[in-house]
Amino acid sequence: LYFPQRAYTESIYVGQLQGSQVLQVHSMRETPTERPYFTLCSHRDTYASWFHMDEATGVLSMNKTLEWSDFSSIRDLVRPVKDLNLKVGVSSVPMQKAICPFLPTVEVKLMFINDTAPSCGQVELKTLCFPDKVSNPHITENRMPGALRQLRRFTHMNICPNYTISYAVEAGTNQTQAFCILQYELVVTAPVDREESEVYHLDLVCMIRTEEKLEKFFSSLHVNIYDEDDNPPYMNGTDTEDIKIEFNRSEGTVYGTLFVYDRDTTPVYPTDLIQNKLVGTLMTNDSWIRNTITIEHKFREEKAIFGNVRGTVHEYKLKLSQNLSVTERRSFQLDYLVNDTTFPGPEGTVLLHFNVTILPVPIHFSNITYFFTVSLKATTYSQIGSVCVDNCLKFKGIDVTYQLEIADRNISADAQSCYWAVGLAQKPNEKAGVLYVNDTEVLRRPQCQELQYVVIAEEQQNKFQAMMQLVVIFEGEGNTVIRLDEQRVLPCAEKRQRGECEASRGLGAPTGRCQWRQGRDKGISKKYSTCSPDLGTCPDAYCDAIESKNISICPQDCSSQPIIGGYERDLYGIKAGHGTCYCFSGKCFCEKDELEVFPICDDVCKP
Amino acid sequence: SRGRHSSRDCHVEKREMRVRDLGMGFDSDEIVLFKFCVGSCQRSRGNYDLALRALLANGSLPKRTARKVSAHPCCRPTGYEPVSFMDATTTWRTIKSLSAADCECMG
Amino acid sequence: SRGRHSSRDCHVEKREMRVRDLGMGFDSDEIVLFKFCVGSCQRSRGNYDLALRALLANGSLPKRTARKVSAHPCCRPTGYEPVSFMDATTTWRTIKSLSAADCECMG
Amino acid sequence: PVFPGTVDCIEAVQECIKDPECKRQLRHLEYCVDEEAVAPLSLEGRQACVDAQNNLMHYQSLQECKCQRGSRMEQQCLSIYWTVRFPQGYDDIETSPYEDIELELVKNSETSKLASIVSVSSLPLTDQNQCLKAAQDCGLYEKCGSLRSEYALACTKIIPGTNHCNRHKCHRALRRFLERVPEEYSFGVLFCPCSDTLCGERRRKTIVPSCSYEERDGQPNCLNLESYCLKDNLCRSRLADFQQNCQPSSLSPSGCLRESVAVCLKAYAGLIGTIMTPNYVSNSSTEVSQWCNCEGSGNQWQDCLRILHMFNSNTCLREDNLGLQTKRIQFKTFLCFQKVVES
Repeated sequence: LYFPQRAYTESIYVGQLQGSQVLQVHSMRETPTERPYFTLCSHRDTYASWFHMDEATGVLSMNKTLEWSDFSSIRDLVRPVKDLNLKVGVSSVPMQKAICPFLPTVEVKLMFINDTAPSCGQVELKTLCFPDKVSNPHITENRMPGALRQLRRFTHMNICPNYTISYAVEAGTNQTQAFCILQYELVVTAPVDREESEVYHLDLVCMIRTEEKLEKFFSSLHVNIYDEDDNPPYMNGTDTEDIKIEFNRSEGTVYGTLFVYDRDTTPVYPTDLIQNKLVGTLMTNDSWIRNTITIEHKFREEKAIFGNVRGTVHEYKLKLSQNLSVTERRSFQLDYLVNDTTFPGPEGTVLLHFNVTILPVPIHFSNITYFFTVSLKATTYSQIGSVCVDNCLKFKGIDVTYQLEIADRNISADAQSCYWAVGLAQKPNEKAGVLYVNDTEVLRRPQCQELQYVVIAEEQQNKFQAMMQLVVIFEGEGNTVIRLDEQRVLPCAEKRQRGECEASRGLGAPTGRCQWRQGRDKGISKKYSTCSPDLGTCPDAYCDAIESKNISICPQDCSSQPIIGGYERDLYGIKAGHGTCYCFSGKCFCEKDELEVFPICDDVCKP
Repeated sequence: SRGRHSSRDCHVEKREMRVRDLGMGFDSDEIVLFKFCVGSCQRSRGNYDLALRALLANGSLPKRTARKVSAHPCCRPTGYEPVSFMDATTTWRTIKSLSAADCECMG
Repeated sequence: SRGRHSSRDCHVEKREMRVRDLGMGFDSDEIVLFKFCVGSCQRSRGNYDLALRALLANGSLPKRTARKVSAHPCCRPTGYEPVSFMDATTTWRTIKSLSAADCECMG
Repeated sequence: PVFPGTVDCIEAVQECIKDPECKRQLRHLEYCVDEEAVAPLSLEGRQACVDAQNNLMHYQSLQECKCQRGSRMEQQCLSIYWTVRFPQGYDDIETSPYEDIELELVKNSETSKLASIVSVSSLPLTDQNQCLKAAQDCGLYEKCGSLRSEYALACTKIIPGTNHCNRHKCHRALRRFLERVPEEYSFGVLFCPCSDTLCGERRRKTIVPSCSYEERDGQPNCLNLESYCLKDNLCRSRLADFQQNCQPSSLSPSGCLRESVAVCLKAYAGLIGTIMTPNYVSNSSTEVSQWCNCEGSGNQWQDCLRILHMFNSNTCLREDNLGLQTKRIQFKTFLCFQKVVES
């Protein structure tokens, strides 16, 4: 049994006679033998006792005549209309009130009007036919025929006793004649299929024959059709997807998509509801596959493709549940059985096929030797270049680390000390290694100005290694020429003007000199003015492997301290700034560099 | 530090300022109530200040140094308040520690 | 209060001063080492100071008020040291909290 | 303390526990609430709770006690209010636990001294963007400016190591702003009328949607959203308050069952900073809605649409009702009128 309506509303007046009918509650049958027994469940409120519920017909009637004092006895806001909220329960067996909390119930909201019913002359005729607000009923598809609504307004039937009121229903153009009117009740005459139409738009016609004439009034009614799982899942077009896995081997990556369609709806609420849930099973006993691969399932509601009736589109993707080794090489077909658990028929399943090819990834340098040239003026932490095995930028889930070693181990200790000149740094999860100037002192010695290294790339999971020769040549005028006082290397970011910036030797400056970037914008801009060791890498809104070694190299990218002035920041550094941005050991300012504010009369000129 | 007098010697004053005029490059027509500290802190001075005044008066300090000397405690905020507003692109912005919550003679 | 930079921004400097020249009326020819704080505290400024600078720059503050406003933290002693000496009548004298023990940007 | 004539639930409980029988039944209901929060009650357990509730029927002050929005003891008061009505489903959520807003508004008008609040800024104000003007007025009234900064900071601050805000702190700060700042200002920034999209965007972003309700992975189903709300006493109370005070009515000129629109606007504002935080849907209309949709509602599609339509097709929340600014004088007059009637 189910109620074809969420709630019932009706207005009642002072003077409503004892025994008079107020409204009729209906319940739809799920099986031919069912019979509804109705009961009034609201014993909480004092006014509940004013009403009587007919167990068999569901007709709510008055136990007493409503008096003026009844209206004032209701504790509610000071208003001309007070709401009386009742609850009606239904059961397929006769019952007592006590089990009400365990029954399906429907709300009955009666608007008790602090006045007597309008006289026949005063009343608006249409209100004899229809209430002000017409709520829309619902029936479940494929169910028994039956009455779902009483069209007469019991509380208004005696206002004009000499008038005769009758009803008719006109179905919408393309909809079957599933509905008719029998003794003032709207009846569904045959099971309906939601997948054909989710809602029936009925035009109710009410005819009132007065002493002089016949009046007609119209009201539209939308009967919503509730869904049940009466459709199996199906595929449209291909049930096979070819998948190639190569460089992207990280856990969580998804590949390919197969679509499964279902004309039924799939409710997402309440979350534990199992209606129309598709459950999938990997059709393999291969433990490697079961440990490595899962199928990701998502679904969404669609209307257009199902003839403007809500249905469900399911998406299935192949997903890695762990990182794949670079050596893994494998081809297989993976079948996945999708089962509509609540569909009664045998055809409630579809089989998906994923043709999977996994290619190995070589860890390899295509060139034997790589050459880098660096100015002798370069200061410590200047970036020389980056080293990376083939295709490394495409890698995901492949962790390769890089190491720098002296090519010829047998050279003298003195010669070995030259090799302090160059270092290699790599941030976790970064794909390349970055070469940088590690020590400028040794570069004063001519024999240290061409260095041969070996770069070893090691893939962490299987410890595969690849090697390449690296030659770093330092050229140009050395630091010996620069005046002693200029030898000191300072953080470029401290400089606030072009002149002092370009005149200083900055930490991490490949040319030895800091570089000035002049901003042009008025407000807060990504192109703020600033002094940088290398405008190619700083500021670039990324705190790279070298910059993160020392906050003084590029605080514009790496500082996490509060910034004073107008700025924008993502996680670190200064994404945008106002005027000139400059920093002192990580604390940064962004401000316009106008002339100093008019001289504040500071301490010297105190009386 | 020296005894504190948060009175005429050092107190909070308020000024309406358009965000645009705060000089920080934010493009917003909103107005904020900027609270700042005003006070000479003369009453909070100590022996140190008297000696320092004498030193400054005898002109033996170079001007560059003299300009960087505070000859009395300074009236400064003891705490700050953030100010939030929407800029011209209706993005919420917050300037931390902008306005003075309270003032005191410091140092 | 604001982060402190006891460096170029604010540090201790020393000057030999004759007690007589301290300007406190002591009659003594002894010489003391007077330690005082020097620094612009520019690096310790915050948003408050930027806004204050803008307010001062737009000239909307009366001069009398503007003069009593510190537009940056001030470099002041964090602690003091007393100084003792014998005056011309060979009486021991002590001036409390005369010299700066250490300096910091305050406020 | 709630308005004279209405019993506060906290006082009602103190009265109840002086009566051993009342105390026993009330403790039983509290036990029922705690048990239900852990796992659904058994049939027998639920029946015992129904009996306990019935036995408390004749303790009138318990049945009719109310709470005061934004008061220090609000949470405890609401907990009592809903405990007395347990088990759920026995009382719909259209009766508000809060004392009637109309009375509260009048009481507030005394404390907020409406006439003196609007301080005119000495700076030349942009004339057409009413929401900017409301923000400027707020900025000039210290309490409004600081509480506005407080919620903006709470709602825009990203939790270190994550890429999202702390929604709980954001909600708490939003509620503090709405409960402590006089409505003259808070309604000013919330319901300012707009004639262009820039103003509309400012109005939409006033409650920091990116943190106060938006989700990165799309909208939840409205039924789900409402179910979370009903499990939270505060949200449930503010929703009940909204449903009671924003009942649409085609018969009344304002489109609202309650004569005064301000009553509905206050109840609407009461939802801001809860799980069901409503907001404007775009910068070009005053249409408001919830951050949810009815996809995947199955057979509860109508119930889901009902939740949505409470906001996006509610005649009580119509164009001119939300454009409070134009009604500002009327809003103030309404309140001043109340005061004249009082004195």
